[in-house]
Amino acid sequence: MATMRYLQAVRLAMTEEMERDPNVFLCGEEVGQYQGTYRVTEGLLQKFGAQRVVDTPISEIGIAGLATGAAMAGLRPVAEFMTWSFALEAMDQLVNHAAKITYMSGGRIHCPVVFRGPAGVGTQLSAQHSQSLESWYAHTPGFKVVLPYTPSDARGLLKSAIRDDSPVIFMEHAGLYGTSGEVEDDPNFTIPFGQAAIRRAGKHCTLVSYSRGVQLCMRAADRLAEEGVECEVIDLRTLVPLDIDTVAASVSRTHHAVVVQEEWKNVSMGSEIAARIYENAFDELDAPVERVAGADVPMPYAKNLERAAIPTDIDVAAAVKRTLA
Amino acid sequence: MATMRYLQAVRLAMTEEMERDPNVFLCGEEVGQYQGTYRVTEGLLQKFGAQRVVDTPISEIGIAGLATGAAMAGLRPVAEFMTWSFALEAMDQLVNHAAKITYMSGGRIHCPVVFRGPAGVGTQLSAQHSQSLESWYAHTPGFKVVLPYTPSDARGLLKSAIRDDSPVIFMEHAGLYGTSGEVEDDPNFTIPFGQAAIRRAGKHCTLVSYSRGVQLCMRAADRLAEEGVECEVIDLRTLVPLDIDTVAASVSRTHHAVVVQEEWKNVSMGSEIAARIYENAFDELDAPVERVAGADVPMPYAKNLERAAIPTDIDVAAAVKRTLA
Amino acid sequence: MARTAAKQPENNEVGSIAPADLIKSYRLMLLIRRFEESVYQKFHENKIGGYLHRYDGQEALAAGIISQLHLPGDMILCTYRDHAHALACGTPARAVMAELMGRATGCAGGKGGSMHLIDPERGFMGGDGIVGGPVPVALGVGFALKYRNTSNVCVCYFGDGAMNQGGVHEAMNMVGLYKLPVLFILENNQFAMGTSVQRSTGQPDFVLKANAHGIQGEKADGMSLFSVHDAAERALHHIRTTGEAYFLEMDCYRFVGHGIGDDNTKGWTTYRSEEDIEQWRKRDPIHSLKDYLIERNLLSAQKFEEIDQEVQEEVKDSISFAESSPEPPLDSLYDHLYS
Amino acid sequence: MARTAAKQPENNEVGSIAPADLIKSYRLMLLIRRFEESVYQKFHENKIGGYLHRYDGQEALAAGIISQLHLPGDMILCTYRDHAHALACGTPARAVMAELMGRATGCAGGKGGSMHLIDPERGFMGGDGIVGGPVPVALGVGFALKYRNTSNVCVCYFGDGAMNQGGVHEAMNMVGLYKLPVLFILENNQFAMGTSVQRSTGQPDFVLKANAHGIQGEKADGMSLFSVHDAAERALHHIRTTGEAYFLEMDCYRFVGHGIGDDNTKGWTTYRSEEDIEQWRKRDPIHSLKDYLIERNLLSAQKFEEIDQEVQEEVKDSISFAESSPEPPLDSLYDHLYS
Ligand SMILES: Cc1ncc(C[n+]2csc(CCOP(=O)(O)OP(=O)(O)O)c2C)c(N)n1
Ligand SMILES: Cc1ncc(C[n+]2csc(CCOP(=O)(O)OP(=O)(O)O)c2C)c(N)n1
Ligand SMILES: [Mg+2]
Ligand SMILES: [Mg+2]
Repeated sequence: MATMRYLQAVRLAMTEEMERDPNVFLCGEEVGQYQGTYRVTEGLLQKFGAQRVVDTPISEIGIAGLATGAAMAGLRPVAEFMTWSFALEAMDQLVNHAAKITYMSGGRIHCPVVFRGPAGVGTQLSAQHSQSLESWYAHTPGFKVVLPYTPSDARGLLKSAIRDDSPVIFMEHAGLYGTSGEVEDDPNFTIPFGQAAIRRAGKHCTLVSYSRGVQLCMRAADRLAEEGVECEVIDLRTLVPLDIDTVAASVSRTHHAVVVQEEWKNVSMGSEIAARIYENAFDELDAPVERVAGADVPMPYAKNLERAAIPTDIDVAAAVKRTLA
Repeated sequence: MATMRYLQAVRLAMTEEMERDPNVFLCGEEVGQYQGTYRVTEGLLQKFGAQRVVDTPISEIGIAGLATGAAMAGLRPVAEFMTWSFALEAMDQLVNHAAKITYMSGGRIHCPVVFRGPAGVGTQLSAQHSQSLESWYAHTPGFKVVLPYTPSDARGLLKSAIRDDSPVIFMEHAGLYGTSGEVEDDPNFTIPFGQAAIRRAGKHCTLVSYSRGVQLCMRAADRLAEEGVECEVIDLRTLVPLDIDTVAASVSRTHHAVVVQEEWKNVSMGSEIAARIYENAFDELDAPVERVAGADVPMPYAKNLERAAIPTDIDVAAAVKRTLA
Repeated sequence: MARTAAKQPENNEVGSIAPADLIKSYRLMLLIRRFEESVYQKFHENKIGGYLHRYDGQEALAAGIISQLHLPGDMILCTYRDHAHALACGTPARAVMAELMGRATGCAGGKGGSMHLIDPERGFMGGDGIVGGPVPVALGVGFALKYRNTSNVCVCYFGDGAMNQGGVHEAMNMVGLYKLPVLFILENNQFAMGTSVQRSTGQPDFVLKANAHGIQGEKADGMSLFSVHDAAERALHHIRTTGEAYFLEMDCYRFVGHGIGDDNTKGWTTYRSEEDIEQWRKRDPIHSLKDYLIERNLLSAQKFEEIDQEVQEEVKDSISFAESSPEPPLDSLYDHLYS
Repeated sequence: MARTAAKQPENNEVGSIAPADLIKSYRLMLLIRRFEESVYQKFHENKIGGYLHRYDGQEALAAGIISQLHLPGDMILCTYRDHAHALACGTPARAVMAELMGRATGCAGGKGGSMHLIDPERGFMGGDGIVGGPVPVALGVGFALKYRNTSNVCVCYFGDGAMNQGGVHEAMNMVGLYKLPVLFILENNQFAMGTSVQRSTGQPDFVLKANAHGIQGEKADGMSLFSVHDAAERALHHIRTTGEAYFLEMDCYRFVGHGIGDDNTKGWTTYRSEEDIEQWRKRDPIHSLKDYLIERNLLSAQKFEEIDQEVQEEVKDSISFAESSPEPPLDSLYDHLYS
């Protein structure tokens, strides 16, 4: 096991998969010569050359089309959005093309493409740059939707994504790039989609989250443990496919659930998880599912307002107390 | 009261508001000379001239920008998307510009724009043209989201939308254009946002829906009434703002709820409505909320598969029976 | 940027097409025409649903270009007006008609429909219901062809209206920048639904738009198989030798309405006059080619009759095949959601 | 399409700008420079957050154009590199700095931040964090100006990298088609982050791209206030007399990194050489203007000193104003979600 940062783990996954399969290539804005806006792709141009690490103009529709078309023609593109906010430019190519081509061709065309890049809120990037919209992608049939929390997951899930024959939406969290963790040595280590991880066991309440939301849950669980409240923390890892069984089984033990996400609350992944918990464990629930989420406003710039708009571990702990009350 | 079709009611609302306020204008593909792809804007070019009924190229980003910028500069644009599927091209302008400009300017800019057009599924339009994505818009702070079911609502809500100082997403249902209903005579009749309508009273189960989903509910309620099951049917009319009070009050009486939508099920408006029902009436519920929705697949073309992918009144009735069982 | 002025070849001009190929193209164009003529009827019989867009008048664009490709190595993308392209790629009329009727035997198993015909084994990467949609995808296909060091070409058809889509510009610029083997075919049939080119663009010379992205191009007469063929031949030669893209603006006309929703004379003459339609019909690519074949004695009256019969048979056969084919099984609803 | 070759005016050339206006512009440009120099420090003191993009080197583009506008009737849109434009519109440095520090007294009440400065009462319709984003909005603003029968102009600034956004092409085409009073200012500072123009476009002459949409344009030297002013004067005259749009490609250079994330020499010399930067710095628009004013005896050494002092004071004052301003009240989180 080596210790590395989340960002390095993402890079390692790409490096290993590019070494393994010559059909894998990267494209995106500033991924090559500039070494990546967040330095995620640092060194890859030098290692793999300009044919396989392709700098693009600022043309998100073009990037999405490049990746989708190349995948349809048999390559395995990994397309980076500099941040996921810019993917808004490319929604038609993503939704009406990448996500649908296999289905509408009756399975005659495969589209093994990964769209990846940083998402998440924070650091005062303000309204147009602070959003991740995983709920949109999860709503759209045809995508698999992956949001890793740990470095090991970032690598293992990205490798699975690149090997997957379907389009994968892979959202890293810019606020996790600097976090460290152990990463397996096996270059063939992958993590299958659709298997949630129990990050902490507990009997009083189930916390369900993904991406940086898991961090809030872990911190809240630490806090609450001091008061004798034991939370079970579930990291979904993939939103599509969704491992509702692990969640429901946990809720059947704890009888209480809090769903946590940094994204906007209304009509979101959290709504779906809550609805599914009820559908799968209605009789087991002793109280309504609590939802902790980002405030339903465009992200304000001012530090204090931004802080108020993004949920914290304190909010999570408070929600646990409400549901246990 | 005059009887007219839904499509005519939409046209009437635009006509009346254009007569009332010279700042109101229409733009979109084929809205003028061609008289509207669905004939919704028929006669308006002749009546108001080319300055106020503006044919555009097939440029959805341009259309959205035209409307957003004109609204920021003080006009009141009504921009038509030929169908809402094509708005996928314009997501950045819609979400990162129209929806956010007021908030991120600290209230210094208003953006009184209406984006409208037909949405909904059916008639074998297949994968790329059969979707409505109201869940995406409802998820995005800054929009008001309106989906009328009756001709009177189509007119009254569209007039409210045009008079509203915020951006409004107004989704008509192509499958309702031909339906008829009574429409008020008062040229100033409007329907406020955020007030659900109880389309049918009943005591056994609450059916919650909007747009053509209400039709399924009404038919299911008819069916079930024959068997002695009395359903209350709630038409939300606006998804944002959401009148959860009317829904919760109804559920408190019926103790059972079925949420119905034609859109994809996963991470959708239906998930949110279900989650909110639990949050607002958990102790009143005798059974989990049932969700009836479109199959989570890109819409298949074949008639039989399409039929299987779109929910019917039979599905609704079956869900009612499940929840009452 | 090299620009050749539009060439309006005489029908009598000796083309560079061998007689046998000419006859093949004639047969194909006739098949397309007869096929298209049959589909509205089937729509009105409720056998076909959704949107439906015919290629009548534009047949030379499919026949004159696709006949020169190396299929399936070369790859083709086009719009929703795609029946002709499938037939030109060699997709059996049966599989096309069955798709239009939503049958399991359709080329997309009934899941695609008229706008989403596809036949990758024959190089046909599909129609596309989104205006401008295929162009960014063609960028990717062209990229893959170059990445693999093939000498293949990606041919991308799109309409005059599509030129106003931003994604088309992004993709053309990237194709120009990366020097990819893409042949752009602008099917300039003068209208996007009811909107004429003059009413949709600030500058109607499409070749200049391609040039602005670093792509060479020229105009050609899309109503003449010869003109289409020759322009495409030059363009393909350019692409295969230099590796760089080429753009052809093909002047043409659709003889019928935009689609099934615009299928009566009353509708389509709100935006174009009967005289205009008559004028263009005089340049019917199939009639001109027939005249040419007759004048040169390349085909006997009897052979014409035979081809006519054959083609009609083929269309009829496709219909009975489709009508007697099963619908896709209901339990296949979730199949192919993922690969 | 009229196209004028890039004009590289001598600094000695007699411009069309009255001395008093020259001095105003000099003061403004100096204010912009000093303001920009202060913001990185404030960022590193943790007083400013988010992204932060400076205009050093490009000041002439703000001063030379906005000074000629009729504010607030004319309207301006620009990118995230927008501090200069706000200051040029007359937004007090206090309100700009307070916005950068996220204070209630900021020009967007602290909700916008560096990329979303705005001041509609002064005609400044805002910066925009999305590359290419302001151009479709400018189409709408230009539409409104024409709809209302004003003789006002909408000025839209955007970068060389933005020219690769599809939405920019859609909007320019529509502006060309509808003949709207929009002045496009392409701030060609040679790079989009680390990507040079040569590496991002298939054809680097931006004027041709505007022409392709039916918009006239020309190139000008964006490093010279005179050149900028004169080109803008011609362009504005063209727009106000014909009602039609105009496009100016302004050659210029940013002296610092793309943004706060690219703020050290090491970073920004991976994509451009120190020599290049040095070469361009020799053309510093503020220095050239100063030299001009000195040569012509238009401003005494003492006056220069006074202006210098004033400007430094203004920046310092803006900082203390901002630092002593309150944060927005926490209960304003949901304010302005709707109008
Ligand atoms: C993005 C998008 N916008 C609008 C439409 C609706 N639409 C379908 S075809 C069409 C006209 C296209 O015209 P053109 O590109 O000239 O092709 P043609 O139909 O003439 O072959 C329109 C507006 C669409 N399918 N996609
Ligand atoms: C749609 C979109 N894609 C990517 C980005 C990230 N980004 C911000 S600025 C920038 C470079 C823009 O370059 P240019 O247009 O030349 O303007 P300059 O920064 O040089 O003034 C990029 C890629 C963005 N903000 N929006
Ligand atoms: Mg056309
Ligand atoms: Mg630049």
